[in-house]
Amino acid sequence: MEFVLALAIGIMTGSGVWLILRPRTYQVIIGLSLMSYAVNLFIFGVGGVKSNAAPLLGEGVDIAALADPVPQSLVLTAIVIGFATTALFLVVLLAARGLTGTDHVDGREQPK
Amino acid sequence: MTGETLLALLVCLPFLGSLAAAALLRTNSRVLAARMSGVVALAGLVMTAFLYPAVKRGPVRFEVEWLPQLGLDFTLRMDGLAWLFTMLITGIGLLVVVYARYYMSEEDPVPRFFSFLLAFMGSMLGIVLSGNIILLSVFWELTSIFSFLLISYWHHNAAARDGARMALTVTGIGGFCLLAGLLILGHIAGSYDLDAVLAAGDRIRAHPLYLTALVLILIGALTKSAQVPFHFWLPNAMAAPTPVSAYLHSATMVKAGVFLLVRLWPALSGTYEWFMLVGIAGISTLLLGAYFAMFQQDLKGLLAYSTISHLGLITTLLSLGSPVAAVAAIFHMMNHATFKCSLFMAAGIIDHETGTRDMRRLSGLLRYLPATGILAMVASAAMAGVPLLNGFISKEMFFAEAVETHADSFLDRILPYVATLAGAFSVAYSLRFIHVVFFGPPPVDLPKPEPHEPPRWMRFPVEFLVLACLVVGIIPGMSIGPFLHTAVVSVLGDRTPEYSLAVWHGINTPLIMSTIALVGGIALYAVLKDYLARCDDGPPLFRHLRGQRIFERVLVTVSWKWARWLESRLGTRNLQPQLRLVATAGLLAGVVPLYISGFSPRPPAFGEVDPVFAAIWLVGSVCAVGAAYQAKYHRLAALVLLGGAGISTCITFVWLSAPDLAITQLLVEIVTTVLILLGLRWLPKRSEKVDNSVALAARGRRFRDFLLAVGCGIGMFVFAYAIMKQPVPDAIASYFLERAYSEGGGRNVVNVILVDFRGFDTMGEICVLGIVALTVFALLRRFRPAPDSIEKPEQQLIQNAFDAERPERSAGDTVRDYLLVPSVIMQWMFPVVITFAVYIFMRGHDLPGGGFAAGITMAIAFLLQYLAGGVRWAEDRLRVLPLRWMGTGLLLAVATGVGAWLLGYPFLTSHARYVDLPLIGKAPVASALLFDLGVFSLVVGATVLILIALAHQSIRTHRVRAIEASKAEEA
Amino acid sequence: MTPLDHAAGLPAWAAILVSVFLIIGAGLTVIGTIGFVRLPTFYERIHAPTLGTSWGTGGIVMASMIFFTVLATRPVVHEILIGIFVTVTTPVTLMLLARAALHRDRAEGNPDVPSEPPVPPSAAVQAEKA
Amino acid sequence: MSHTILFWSVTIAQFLLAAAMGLAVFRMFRGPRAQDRVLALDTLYVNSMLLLMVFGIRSGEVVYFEASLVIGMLGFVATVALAKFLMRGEVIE
Amino acid sequence: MNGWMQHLIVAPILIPLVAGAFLLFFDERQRVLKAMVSVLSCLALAAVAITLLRFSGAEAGFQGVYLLGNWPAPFGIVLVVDRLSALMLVLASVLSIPALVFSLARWHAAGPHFHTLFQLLMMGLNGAFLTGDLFNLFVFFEVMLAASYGLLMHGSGSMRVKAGLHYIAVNLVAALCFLIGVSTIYGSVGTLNMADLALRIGELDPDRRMLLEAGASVLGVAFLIKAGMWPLNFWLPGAYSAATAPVAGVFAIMSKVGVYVILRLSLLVFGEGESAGHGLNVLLYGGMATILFGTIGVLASQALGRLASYSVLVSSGTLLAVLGLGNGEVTAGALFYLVSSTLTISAFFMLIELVERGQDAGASVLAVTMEAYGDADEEEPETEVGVTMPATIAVLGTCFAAIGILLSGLPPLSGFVAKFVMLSGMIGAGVQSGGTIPAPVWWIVALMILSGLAALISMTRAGIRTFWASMEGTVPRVLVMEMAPVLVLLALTLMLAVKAGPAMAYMEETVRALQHPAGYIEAVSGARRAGEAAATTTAGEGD
Amino acid sequence: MLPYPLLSLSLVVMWLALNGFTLGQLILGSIVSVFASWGMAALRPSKPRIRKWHLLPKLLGIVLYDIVRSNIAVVSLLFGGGGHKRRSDFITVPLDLKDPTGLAILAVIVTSTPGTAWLEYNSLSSTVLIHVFDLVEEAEWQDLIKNRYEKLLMEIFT
Ligand code: NA
Ligand code: NA
Repeated sequence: MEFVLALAIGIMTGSGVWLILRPRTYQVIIGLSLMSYAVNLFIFGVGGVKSNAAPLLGEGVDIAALADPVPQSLVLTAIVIGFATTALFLVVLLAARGLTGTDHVDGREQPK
Repeated sequence: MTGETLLALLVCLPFLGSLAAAALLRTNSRVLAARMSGVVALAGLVMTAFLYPAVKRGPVRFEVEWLPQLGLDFTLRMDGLAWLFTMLITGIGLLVVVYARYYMSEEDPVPRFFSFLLAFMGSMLGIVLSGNIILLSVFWELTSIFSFLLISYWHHNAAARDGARMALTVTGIGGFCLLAGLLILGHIAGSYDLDAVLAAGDRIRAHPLYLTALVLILIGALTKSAQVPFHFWLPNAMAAPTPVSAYLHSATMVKAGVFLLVRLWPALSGTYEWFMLVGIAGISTLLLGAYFAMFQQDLKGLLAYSTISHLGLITTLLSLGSPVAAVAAIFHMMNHATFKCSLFMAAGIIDHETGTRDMRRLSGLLRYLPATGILAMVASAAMAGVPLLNGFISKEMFFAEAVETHADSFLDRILPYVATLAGAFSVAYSLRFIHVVFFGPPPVDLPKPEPHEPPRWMRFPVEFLVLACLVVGIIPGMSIGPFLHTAVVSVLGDRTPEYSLAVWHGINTPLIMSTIALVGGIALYAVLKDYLARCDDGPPLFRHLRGQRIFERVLVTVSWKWARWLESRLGTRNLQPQLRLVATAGLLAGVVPLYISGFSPRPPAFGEVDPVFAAIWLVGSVCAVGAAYQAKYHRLAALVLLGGAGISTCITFVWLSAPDLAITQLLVEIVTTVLILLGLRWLPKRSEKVDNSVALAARGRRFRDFLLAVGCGIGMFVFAYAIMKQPVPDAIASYFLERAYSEGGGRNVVNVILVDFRGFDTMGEICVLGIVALTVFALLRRFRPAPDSIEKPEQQLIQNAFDAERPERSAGDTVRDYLLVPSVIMQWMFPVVITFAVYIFMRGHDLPGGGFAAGITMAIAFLLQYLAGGVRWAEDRLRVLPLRWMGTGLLLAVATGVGAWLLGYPFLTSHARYVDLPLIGKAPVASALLFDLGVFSLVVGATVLILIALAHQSIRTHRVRAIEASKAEEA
Repeated sequence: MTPLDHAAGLPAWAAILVSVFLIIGAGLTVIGTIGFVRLPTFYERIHAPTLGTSWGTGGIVMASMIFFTVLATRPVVHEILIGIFVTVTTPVTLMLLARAALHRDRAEGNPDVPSEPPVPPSAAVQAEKA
Repeated sequence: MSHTILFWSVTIAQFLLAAAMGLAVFRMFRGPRAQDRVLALDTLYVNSMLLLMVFGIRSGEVVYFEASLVIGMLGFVATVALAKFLMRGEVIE
Repeated sequence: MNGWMQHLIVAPILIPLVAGAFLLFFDERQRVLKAMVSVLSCLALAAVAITLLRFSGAEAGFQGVYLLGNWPAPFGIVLVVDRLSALMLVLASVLSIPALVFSLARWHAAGPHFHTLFQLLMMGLNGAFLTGDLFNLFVFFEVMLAASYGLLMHGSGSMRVKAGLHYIAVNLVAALCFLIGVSTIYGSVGTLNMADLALRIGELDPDRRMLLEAGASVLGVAFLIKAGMWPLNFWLPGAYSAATAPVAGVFAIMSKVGVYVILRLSLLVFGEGESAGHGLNVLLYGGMATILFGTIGVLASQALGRLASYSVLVSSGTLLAVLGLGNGEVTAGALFYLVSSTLTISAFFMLIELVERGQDAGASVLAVTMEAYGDADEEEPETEVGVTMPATIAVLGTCFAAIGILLSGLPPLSGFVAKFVMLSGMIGAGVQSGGTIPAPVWWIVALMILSGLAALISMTRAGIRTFWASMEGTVPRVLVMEMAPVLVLLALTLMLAVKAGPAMAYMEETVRALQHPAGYIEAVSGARRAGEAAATTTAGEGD
Repeated sequence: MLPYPLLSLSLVVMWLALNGFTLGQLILGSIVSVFASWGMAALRPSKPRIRKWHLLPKLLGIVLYDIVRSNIAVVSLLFGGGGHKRRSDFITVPLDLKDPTGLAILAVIVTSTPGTAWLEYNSLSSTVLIHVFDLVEEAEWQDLIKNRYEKLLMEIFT
C-alpha cells in the first residue's frame, strides 16, 4: 500500500515538475495540478495509511483503529486552496495571453 | 546659561537656522536669509568665545542618552582643540556668509544656499565637538551630504552635478570605512566615548585589529582631506559657488580629515604602521599637490591643488608622531584656513568682476582692483611661506621637524628634500598667481570688460583674514599663542612639548631650507613662466591622466556595465530557470539533510501491495505521464488525462479511509475541468509541425529538465515512503477522535476538525477562495483577448455558415438543435442537484460531506444551467449575486465565531446541544453548523463568480464584434 | 487485513445472489470497455460503454442493494439513485459527444458520415414564408 | 462459506473493473480523436464509480456511497463540457 | 488582560476580515464609503496593535495566548502575542495606513474590490504574525499571498499581469514546498503547534529527527522564497516594481514575513537541543549572496521601481545573513533594521510613483546611456545663477534624498542607526572574543558597506537624473493625500532614529525572550481554557 | 407553492432514500423539495403535461426488457457472435413527437439501450439521426422506435 502510494506520488511529482519547467502556460497549469495531487496524497500519507478505517464515530467503534483525521483535514484545506489557486493561475495565464498575445510563460515568444 | 547648554545650543543653532532658511524658500527674502545666517554664525562665534574660560580649565561636556545600551550617546565635548576649530568654523562661517551675501546673484534662490550652508556649519561643528566617536561619524557623514548639496547648488550645470556626485561618492566611501574603523576602535577601547578611546591608546596599538582599524580610519580621513590617491574630487568640487569653496574646501570640511587624525593622534599614532601609512600619503600629497598646482590655468584649480598640498603637509606632520610636529600641524591648519580662505574669496572677486578664472586670459588687474590685489598678494605670500606672515612660522616648524629622524626609514631620509622641493613649488605657484593676475598688460576681451572693486562688505572678509595672517605672522605668541597652547594641551596632555612660536630662531637648517625654497621657487617660475602662459590645463606628464575621467569611467564600468552584466548572469527574468531553481532547492532541502544525517530508507515490502490498488495506480500513473507528454500539443488530451489521474487520487482517498476527501476532490475536479475548458478557448492554436526543438541546446535543456523531474520524482517517492512507514507519534490525533462527539458534537471527526477544532483554518481557507474569486473577477473585467482569439471558434463559424447558406435555417439553429434534448435533462437535474447539495451539507457533521462540498455541488447546479442554456438564457432565469453570497458567508462565519464572546468564550468556541422538536424529536443543533453554512455560502458565491466571470468573456467579445460590425456597416 | 469479515454472517443465498450480480455487472462493464478498445470507428465505439452504464451499473447496484439490505436487515435502496442518475445522464454525454464527432467528421469531409438530413418540402416553404 | 464466495466474487469484480479502467485509459491515451478521449474519460468515471461501489461491499460501510453518487450524478458535467467544447469550441456561450 | 480585553488578540485578524466582507455588499460606485470603512479598519488595527505591543512589552504576567475555539494547545489553534509578533503587527498596521491613504488619491479606483483585497491582505499578514500553529501559518500565508496576487495585478496591464504570472507560479510551487514541509513535520513529530513542536523535538528518535530536519528544510525553502533569498528571488523585482505604488508600499512588509517566520521558528524550534542551529549556514551564506545580488541589482537598475525592488532584496539579504550569525545582540539590531528598512522601502515605492509622474518614460534610459558613453553634457552652457525649484519638486526631492540617505545607511535617519547597531554587534562580538573577527563577519560587514555604497551611487545617479538633469519634465501633479503618506513614513524613520534607545531596548528584550523559548512554550501549553477552573488545569492536561 | 408536484414528490422520495425514513426527515425533505422545485420554476422549463400516468410503468417495463435484451445482443456481437457480418450504420427516423420532455425520454431510451445511439435531432425536419450498432434492416429499427416507444410516449404526453 505505502509502496504503491509512494510510487504514485513520485510519478505524479516527476510529471508535474517536468511540466512546470516547460515554456507554455498551459503546461505549467497542468503540471501544477499534478503536483498538487501528489502533494495532497503526500500529506494524506504522512498520517499512515489504513484501509476501511474512516474517522467516523459510531457505537462500538474502536477509536485506536481509526485513521488519523488530522492529515485528512489538512488535505481538505489544501484541496480547497489548491482549487482556488489553480483557478487564479488559469485566469492570470489567460489575461497574460490576452495582453501579450502569446502563451509563453515569459510573455514573449523567443526568450533570449 | 551653563557651558553644557551653550554647547548643545552651539550645535543645534545652525540646524535650526537651516530649517528657518528653508522655510524662506518660497519668499523673496534673499537678504533676510543672509542676515539670519550671519546672526547664527555670529551667535556661534560669541558663544564659543564665552566658552573659552571653561574650556581652558578642562573639557566641557554635554550628554544626552541616545542609544545608551550600545554606547552611542549624544555627547558633545569641547576641549582646546575643539574650541580652536569651533572658532574657525563659526568665524570663517560668518565671513563667508557676509561674502556670499554679495557674491550670489540677485536672481539666485539663496535661501536654499544659506539653508545648506548653515546645516553644513552645524555638521562641521558636530564633528569637532563630538564626544562620542560614533556621533562624530554621524556628523562626518552629514558634512558629506551637505557638501554634496552645496557643490551642486548650481545643479543645472553638468560640472556641478558631476563634481558634487564625485565628492559624495569618494567621501561617502571614506565615511563608511571610517564608521567600520571607529566601531573596531570603540570595541577595542570598550567604549565609544572619546575620552575612553583616547585613554586606551596603549591597548589599541597593541590590539591585533589595530592595523585594520587604522587603515579604515585613514581611508576616511584621507578621502575627506583629499589626500593622494583620493585627492581628485577636490578640484572638481570647485564647480561650487566660490563661498562654498572658500568655506568647505579650504577652511573647514577638508580639515575634517586632518582634524580626525589630530583628534585620534593620542590613540593611534606613534607606531611604525602609522608612520608609514600616514607619511607616504602625506608626502606624496604634499609634493604632487604642489606640482599640480603650478600647472593649473584655473584660479580655483590652482588654489584647490595648493590646498591638497598643504593638507599633505599637515598629514606629513601628523605622521611623524612627534609632539612638536603635532603642534605644527594644528598651527598650520589654522594658518592655512586663514590665508586660503582669503585667497578663494579674492579669486571669487576676480571671477565675479571679470567673468573668468582662466589665468591665460587674466592680466594686469591691479589697476582695476588695487585693494583686492594687495590683499591677495599678502595672502599669497603667506601661502608661499614668506616671513612675517603666519604661513612662514608653521612652515618653519615643518622644516624643522622634517630634518629630525623619527623612524629611521627612507621616508625620513627623503623628507627634507621633499619638503624643500614642495616649498619651492609653493613659492612658484603663489608667485604665478599674483604675477599673472595682477601684473602685466591690461586684459583683453574679458567676459565682463570693466572690472572694478567689489562692494565694501564683499571685500571685508578678505581684509579681515589677511589682517589675521599678518597679526599671527608678526606677533604669534600674543595673538594665537594661548589658544593654540590650550588646543595643544588638550591633544597632547602631559606629552606637550616645549615649542616656540617666535618668528626668528636664528640661522638654522629650516631657515636655510626656506631660503632655498624661496629662491628656487622664484627661479622655477622664471623658467616656466612662458610655458605656463600658453600650456593647456594640467601638469605636463599627467595632463591626460585626469582623475575625474578615470573615476567616472571606472564608476560607470563597475557600477553600471559590470553590474548589468552580473545582474543578467546571476539573475533571470524568465520563469523557467526560476522554477528550475525552486525545484532544485526543494529537492536539495529534502535530500541533503537526510544524506548528511545518514538516513537509510527501509526496503519496500511488496507482500503488502494490494493488486487492485496497484492497478488503480498503474492507471493513474499512465494518466499522469500521459498528461505530461501531451500537454504541449494536445491540450484537451492532457486535460482528459489529468482527469484520469484525479480519479485515481479520488479512489485512493476512498480506499484509504477518507471519504470526505474523495467527495471534495471529485467535485473540485469537475469544476476545475470546466474552468480549464473555459480558458482553453483563449489559448493560441498549436500544431505539432512547428516543433523547433531539434536544436541541440533545446534538447540539452530538456534532458536537464527531465533529469530534474526524475530526481524530484524519486526524491518524493523515497521521502514519502520513508515517512509513511514511520508511524505518527500520537500527540494530538486521538484527542480529536475522543472528543469529536462528546465535545464537538459530531461523528465525522474530519468535519469536526474543520469546523470546530481547527475551524480557524477553514475560515482562512474560505478567505483564500473569496480573494481569488475577487481577483479573477477584477482581472477578467479588464480582459482583452489576443487578436487571434477574438474570432469565434472555428466550429461556430462553420455551423453558422451552414445555417446561413440554407434558406430554411436561421442563425443558431444548429446549436439549438444540439442542446434541445440534453438541455431538458440538464434542467431537470437542477432541483435534484440542489437537493443533493442540501443533503451533503446537512450530513457533514456526522458523515462525509460538509459546507465546502455542498457549496461546490450547488455551484455545479448553477454551472449546469449555464452549460445547458448559455449565459443569456441562464441569467435571464437565475439571478445569482455571487458577491452577496460571499459577503454573507464570510460575515456568517465570523458572526458565529464572535457569538462565543457573548458567553465569555474565545472566538469560534462551538456550542452543540440537542433540542426537542415537536413531531421530529431530538435534533442536534450545533453552532458549528452555522459556521459551515457560512462556508457553504462563500463557496457557492466564489465558485459561481469565477465560473460566470470566465463564461462572460465569450459574450463580451461577441458584443465587441457586434459593435465593430455595425461601425463597419455605417462606414 | 482480511476484508469482508463483516459479511461472514450473510446467508449463503444472499452471498450467491450478490456474487452473481457483481460478476454480471463487472463482466458487462469490462466487456463494454473491451469493445470500446477494439471497435474500429468512433460511432461503433460509443455503443460499447453503454453496457457498463446500463446493466453493468445495474448489476452492481443490485448487488449492493441486496448485500446491504440483508446485512442491515432493513431495506437499503439508495443505490437505486445511482442507477437512475447514470441512466439519465449518460445519454446526455453520448448525444453531445456523438453530435460533436459528427460535426468534426463533416467539417473534415469524412465520407462515412451522413450529411445533414434533407429538409421536407413543407418545412422549407414555411421558412421561406417567414 | 458466504465469506469465501463473496471474497472471491468481490475480488474478481474489482479486478474486472480495474481492468476496465485500464482499457479505458488505453483508449484515452491512444485516442485517436478527441472524442475518443472524452468518451474514455466518461467510461473511466463510470468504471471508477462501480469500483467504489464494490469497495463499499468489500468494506461493508455505506459511507463510501456518496463518492459513487457524486460520480453518478455529477460526473457527466465534465464530459458535457468537454463535448460542448468539441462541438462549439467554447463551453458556455 | 482579562475578559473582553483577551479578545483583542484575535482582533487584528477579525477587523480586516469583517471590513473586507462588509464591503462586498457595496458596489464600486460607493467608493467614498468603501474608503472610509477601509481607513477606519486600518486605524482600528493600528490601535489594537499598539495596545497589544504595550501589553506585551509592559505587563509582567502577560499571557498573550488565545485558544481559538477554546481548545487547549496543542490540539486547537492558538494565537500568540509576544513582543515579536506585537512588533510585526504594529509595523504592518502602521505601514498600511499611509499606503491606504495614498491609494485613495487615485489607485483604489483602478479596479474592483481594491479595499476588500487590501483588508484581506492585512488579515493574512496579521494572521501569519499571530498564529502559533504551523498549518494555520500556511493558511494565513495563502490568505496573504492570494490577496497579494490580486493587489499586484490591481489595475491590470501587461506588465503587472506578466509579473503576476511569474509571481504566482513561483509562489504556488513554494506553497507546495510549505505543505510538504508541514506535513513531514507532522508525520515525524505528530503535532502542528509550534510550542509543542519545540517541546517534543527533544524526545525524538534519530530517524524521526532526520525526517523532521528534512521537513523543516523543505519548509525553509518556502520561507526563503518568500523572504527573497538568492537564487530564489528573481520573481521579486519584477513583481514589486510592477505593482501599483500603494500596493508595493504594503508589499514592503511581505518579504519580511518570511524573515519573521524563519526567526521565530529557528529560535523556537532549533534554538536548543540536538538540532540546534539547523540550516543557519544556509541563511548566512544565502543571505550574503542575496546582499550581493541585491547590490548588483541596485546598481544595474535603470527604472526606479526596480531599484526599490532590489533594495528589498538587499534588506532581506542583510536580515538573513545577520540571522545566520545566530548572535543575539546582532539579531536585535536586525529587528531594528527590519523596521527601519520596511518603512523606508514602503515610502520609496510610493514616492517613485509621484516622481515618475512628471517624467517621460524614455528619459531615464537615455540619461544612463549618455552617462555611459557620452561627453555630451559638457556641451551645456554653464550659468552661475541657481534655478528656483517648484515647491512640489523640492518636497519630492527632499523625500528622495531622505530615502537615499536611509537606503545607504547615512545619518541622521534610522538607516544609519540600524546599520550601526548591526555592525556594532558583529564587530563587538569578534573583538570581545579574543580579537579575531571571523571571516563571515568580515564578509557581511564588507557587503553591508558595499550595499550602502551602491545605494548611494544609484540613488544619487537616479536623483540627479530625475531632479536636476532634466528640467524639461513637467512638474507632476501631486496631491497632499499622496505626499503626506510618504512624509509620515519618513518622519517615522526620523523618530525611530531619535528614539533609538527605547526602540533598541524593546528589540533586545524581544530577542532575549526569543532566545529563551521556555517562556513561550510554557505560556502556550499552560494557557487555560475559558470556563475551566484554574485549579483543575494541570500540566499534563490533555495527554 | 408547489409548481411541480411530481418533481417535489420525487425529491422527497430521493431525500428519504438518502437519509432513511423518519418523520423528521420527511418534514425536512419536504421543505427542501419545496425550495428545490422553486429553483426549477425559476428556470421556466417547458412544462410537460402527463395525461396517462398508468402507461409509465408499462414504458419502464418495456425499456428494462429491451435493455436486457440488447445487452445480451451487443455482448454476443462483441464476441463475434450474431451469426452474420455485423454492419453498423446511421439511420434517419422521422418523428411526430414534439414535446421536449418526451423527446428527452425517447433519447434516453434509445441511448441507454446498447446498440442504438441518438446522434442528432433536427427540429426543422423533425427527424433524428440514430446510429445503430448492428443494422440488419433499417425499416425494422424505424418501426421499433416509432411504434414501440414514440407511440407510447405520444400517448403519455400531449
Ligand atoms: Na439560414
Ligand atoms: Na445506447
